[in-house]
Amino acid sequence: MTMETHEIKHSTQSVCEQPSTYTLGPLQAGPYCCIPHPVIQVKALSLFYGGKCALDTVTLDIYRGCITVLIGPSGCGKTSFLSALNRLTDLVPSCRVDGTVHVEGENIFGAHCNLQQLRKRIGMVFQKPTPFPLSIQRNIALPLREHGVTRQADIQAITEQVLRDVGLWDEVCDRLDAPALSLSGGQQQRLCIARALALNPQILLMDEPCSALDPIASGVVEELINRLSGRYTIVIVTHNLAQARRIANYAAFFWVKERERIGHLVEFGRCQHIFETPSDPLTAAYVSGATG
Amino acid sequence: MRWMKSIGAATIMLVLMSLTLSTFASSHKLVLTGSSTIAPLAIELGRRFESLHPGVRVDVQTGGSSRGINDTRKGVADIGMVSGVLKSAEQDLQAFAIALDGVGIIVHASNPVTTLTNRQIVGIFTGRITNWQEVGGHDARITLVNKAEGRSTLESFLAYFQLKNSEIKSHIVIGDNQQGIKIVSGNPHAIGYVSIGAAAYDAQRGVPIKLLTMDGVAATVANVRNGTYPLSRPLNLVTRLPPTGLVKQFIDFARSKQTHDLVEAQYFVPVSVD
Amino acid sequence: MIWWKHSISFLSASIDRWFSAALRIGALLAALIMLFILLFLLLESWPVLRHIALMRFFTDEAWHPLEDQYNLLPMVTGTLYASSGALLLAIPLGIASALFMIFYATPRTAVLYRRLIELLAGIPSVVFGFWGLTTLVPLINQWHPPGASLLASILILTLMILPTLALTSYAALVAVPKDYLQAAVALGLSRWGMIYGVALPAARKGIVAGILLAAGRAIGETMAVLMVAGNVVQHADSLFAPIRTLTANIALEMAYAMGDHRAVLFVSGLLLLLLVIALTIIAAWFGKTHHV
Amino acid sequence: MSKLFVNKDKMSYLLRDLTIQVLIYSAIVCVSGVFLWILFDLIRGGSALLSWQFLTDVPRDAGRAGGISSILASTLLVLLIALLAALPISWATAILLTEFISAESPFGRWVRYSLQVLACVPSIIFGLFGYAFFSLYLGLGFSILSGGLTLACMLLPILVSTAEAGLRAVPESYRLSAVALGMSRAATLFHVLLPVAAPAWAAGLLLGIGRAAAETAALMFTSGYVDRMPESLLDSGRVLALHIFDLSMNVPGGDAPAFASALVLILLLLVINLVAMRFTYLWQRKKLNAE
Repeated sequence: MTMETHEIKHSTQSVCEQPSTYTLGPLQAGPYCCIPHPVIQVKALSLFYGGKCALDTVTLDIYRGCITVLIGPSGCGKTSFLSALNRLTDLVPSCRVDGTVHVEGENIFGAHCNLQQLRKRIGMVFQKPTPFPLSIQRNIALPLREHGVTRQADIQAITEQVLRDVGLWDEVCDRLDAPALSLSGGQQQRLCIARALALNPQILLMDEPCSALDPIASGVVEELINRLSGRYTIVIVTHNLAQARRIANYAAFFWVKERERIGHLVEFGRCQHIFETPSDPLTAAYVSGATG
Repeated sequence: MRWMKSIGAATIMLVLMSLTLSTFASSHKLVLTGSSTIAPLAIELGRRFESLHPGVRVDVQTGGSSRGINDTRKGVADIGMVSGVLKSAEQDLQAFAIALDGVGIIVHASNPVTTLTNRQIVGIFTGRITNWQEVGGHDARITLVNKAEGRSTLESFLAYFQLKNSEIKSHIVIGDNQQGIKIVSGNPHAIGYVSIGAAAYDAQRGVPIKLLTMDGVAATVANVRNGTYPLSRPLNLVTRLPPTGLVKQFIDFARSKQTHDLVEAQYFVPVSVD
Repeated sequence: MIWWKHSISFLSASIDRWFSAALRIGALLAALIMLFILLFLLLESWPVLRHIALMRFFTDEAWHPLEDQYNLLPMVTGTLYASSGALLLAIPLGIASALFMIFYATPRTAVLYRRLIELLAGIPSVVFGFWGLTTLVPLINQWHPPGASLLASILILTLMILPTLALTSYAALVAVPKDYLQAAVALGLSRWGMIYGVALPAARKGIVAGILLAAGRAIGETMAVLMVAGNVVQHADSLFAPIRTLTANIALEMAYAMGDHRAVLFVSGLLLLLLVIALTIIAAWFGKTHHV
Repeated sequence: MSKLFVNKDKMSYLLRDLTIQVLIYSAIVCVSGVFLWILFDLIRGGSALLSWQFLTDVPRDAGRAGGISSILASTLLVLLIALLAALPISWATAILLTEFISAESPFGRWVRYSLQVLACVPSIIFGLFGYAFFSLYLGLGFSILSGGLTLACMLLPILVSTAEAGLRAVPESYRLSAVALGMSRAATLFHVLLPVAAPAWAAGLLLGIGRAAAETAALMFTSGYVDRMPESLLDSGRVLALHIFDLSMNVPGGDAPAFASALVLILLLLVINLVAMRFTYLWQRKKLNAE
């Protein structure tokens, strides 16, 4: 198990003051990503729903500390691809997965993979904010307890820290016992990000985290994602091309074949390359807004 | 998880409680089931028996004589209550008569008819006579109340009039005596037959019913006692094995002189063994 | 160093396994009860099924178990007459009640009426039977003796299933999306046009489910019918004729039945069960094929 | 302009709508009239006898005199046994069916189908089963225990289906995000799903209690007729609904106490409703805000 050898240090102070072991740059400095070290290696990944192919042989690497955006039209398998990375596909009974996904060298579809550990290492944020119908405090405390953090003082410290990280602390510090559902949509989404951060993951998967929010809340979340890059490896699905261009280091363009409805990866590369000098005409047409 | 704990604790406590209670209770309980004719008497007997033997509990359930036989055979009841002589198929049981009772025809108290001949009764129950006018009453349709199949009162009645149940054209079918009394008391044109004891007991308490004179013999306790009333039968307590212990004590008590007042209060005729 | 004092993930995975096993035992028990009941009904009625031809339950002259005559048919027809009569009365009244609460009444009256219906849904059937015995039967008796009759049992069953029908129809109609109704009104449909053309078809599945539920209850009801039906075994030739239902037959004779008589009562229980299972199958079929 | 659209059918449409409205209103008047009549009858017949003493006295003279304290005690004990036996099994089944195994698996399908059939078994058949199985085979006799267990069998399908519906109504996103946070299924269930599903479960519980308290046929042969104060769970005890049945069928002059008992039963059901609703509300609030 990589987890045991890979001792993660977590400080109770603000993240920016004392970066963790593999943080590559200060959070405020914006994206800093130049060491292409693959943390997730996807090889020939195919997804089938009830025998029908939904995503065809995808191979790509996700680099540590970088933001990778997945773009493409609806139904091209971006979200399926994302949920295969932390094996949420297990929840769909009819879903079958071919190929391998290595996280830090370990095949997550292998027989000995500890799912709960895996999902602790790979946090996920959904399209619609999904806080539990509990208090704000308890939303963060619950998964922590589940992963063995039981001291009240520790929980409080971590809660405060992650809420500060997502910029929510000042807004809610006086009403931590209020129901999480009483927050606004943007606040709820940031709470969900904080909840994922509380487990100190290496990787964050985000499935259109801004699309259910109004433009202002969306902007706040986007800025937050920007700040988190470097410290975390982020994979994000978005339909907002402008946003993708603003935040991404790497971009993967998915497309769906008209007739068979099978999604596949068209092009993967540095953000600039995909958006400015795409090598595939499909990509060029999509990012210029001509199709999709 | 606190609520789970409390539910768990409650379950355990309840199980323990029931265990202790049941071991405490089981040896001192007598269960009597059967004839609805005997049940009111058995309840009174049980009450007095309990007062004489502290710590003993006597539970009485009705349901008909056949139930008494059934339950006794299966061991669900300690003692069965059976009205009427045991049939040949029931000779495996031990019967102990505790009283005599008659089966009487009852009508509503406001019904002008006071006596019926055997022919008239057969006519009414087989559906040949359908209006009270034909037997000297008001102009009204007769509502016939019959007992359900398997009731011993029904069997005594059928045997005496030599009828088959399939010949009876009833309008209402009832189970217990009290149900018959209740229906007749609520319907001025109804006719039925029940235990004389039950009918006399309720009539005396103001329930609007009356017992008809049958073929010239009034349905009274006195006539049952002196044997002139033709339709009478013994009331029995039955057991599967020869009685011992508490069961024997209860049966002996029920047949002793000290309970005659109870038997007579129910308008039955006591039978004595000692 | 708060994070991994100990890993409880392994522990919680095994908790899941134990928990699931415990749940399986519970579910097994629940499912076994049905088998138990069926098995035991068969076991108890076996002696009589072995030496009495099945047809005799329908071709014997009458029901006189002590004279070896076992015709169950009058009780089957009694059950069917009483429950179908009750349904015939209760369905229009129930649907009318639901329509009234949604489309006709002012909000205040609707709430008041619903409270009344809910109160009545909570009244035990034995109380309805008791009321029928003390009020309804004497009334019918004055009109046409003996009073205890098919009519009385139909009326009592109607009262009993009416609240169920009204409440299920209400729930089904409330669930019809408001958009449909608004669209109908916008098209200039009259109130009844909207109800008949849009609301009722959209709610049909729920209403039919409610009707089948009510039918099951009407067929299975014992005590209320026992109290007012007169319990004479015969084919009813008029509404004023007393009848006996299958359930009443069991309740009336079970306590003291012996030998073949007892076994035949179990056969009638079996028959009742089959009748009701047939109804469920119809319901399932209806649910599958006739949805809107 | 509008004249274009006034055709001669307009009048007949109006007439039709009016007729139907009249029909519906008369149905409502009919229904509420009859029901108010019943309620009025019950209240008039029962209120005279209803008093504190009626609730605390034991029945005397076959129920004509005295009160119903022992009947109430038996009723509550039977209910308690039934719920204690039925709740763990049915809730376990519901959780298994929704959270742990797929609805399409053979086991799940089998359990579900059995419960569907069980749900439509008439109560008298439960009575037969309980009498032969609990009273005779298991040797519990006519007792509160065998009555309660029989009722438990009867309650299973109601409790399972309501609990299942409650769990299914919980948004899938809660499960997804809980899984994404690496939480175990058991923890997800207890901390996230159950608080959300609690009102539905409570509603099912209420429905079950209502059905159980009103049940007569299933208890006739199992918990029996004895109207005395039960001393142990192996004693026979007459429940309230059976008491009403017995008073009205078998006891001449028993109408007045039957009315009063019916009134008590209805009030009891109302109170159970209100208390349980309040309880759920509080529990849910506590769960939402605690720690």
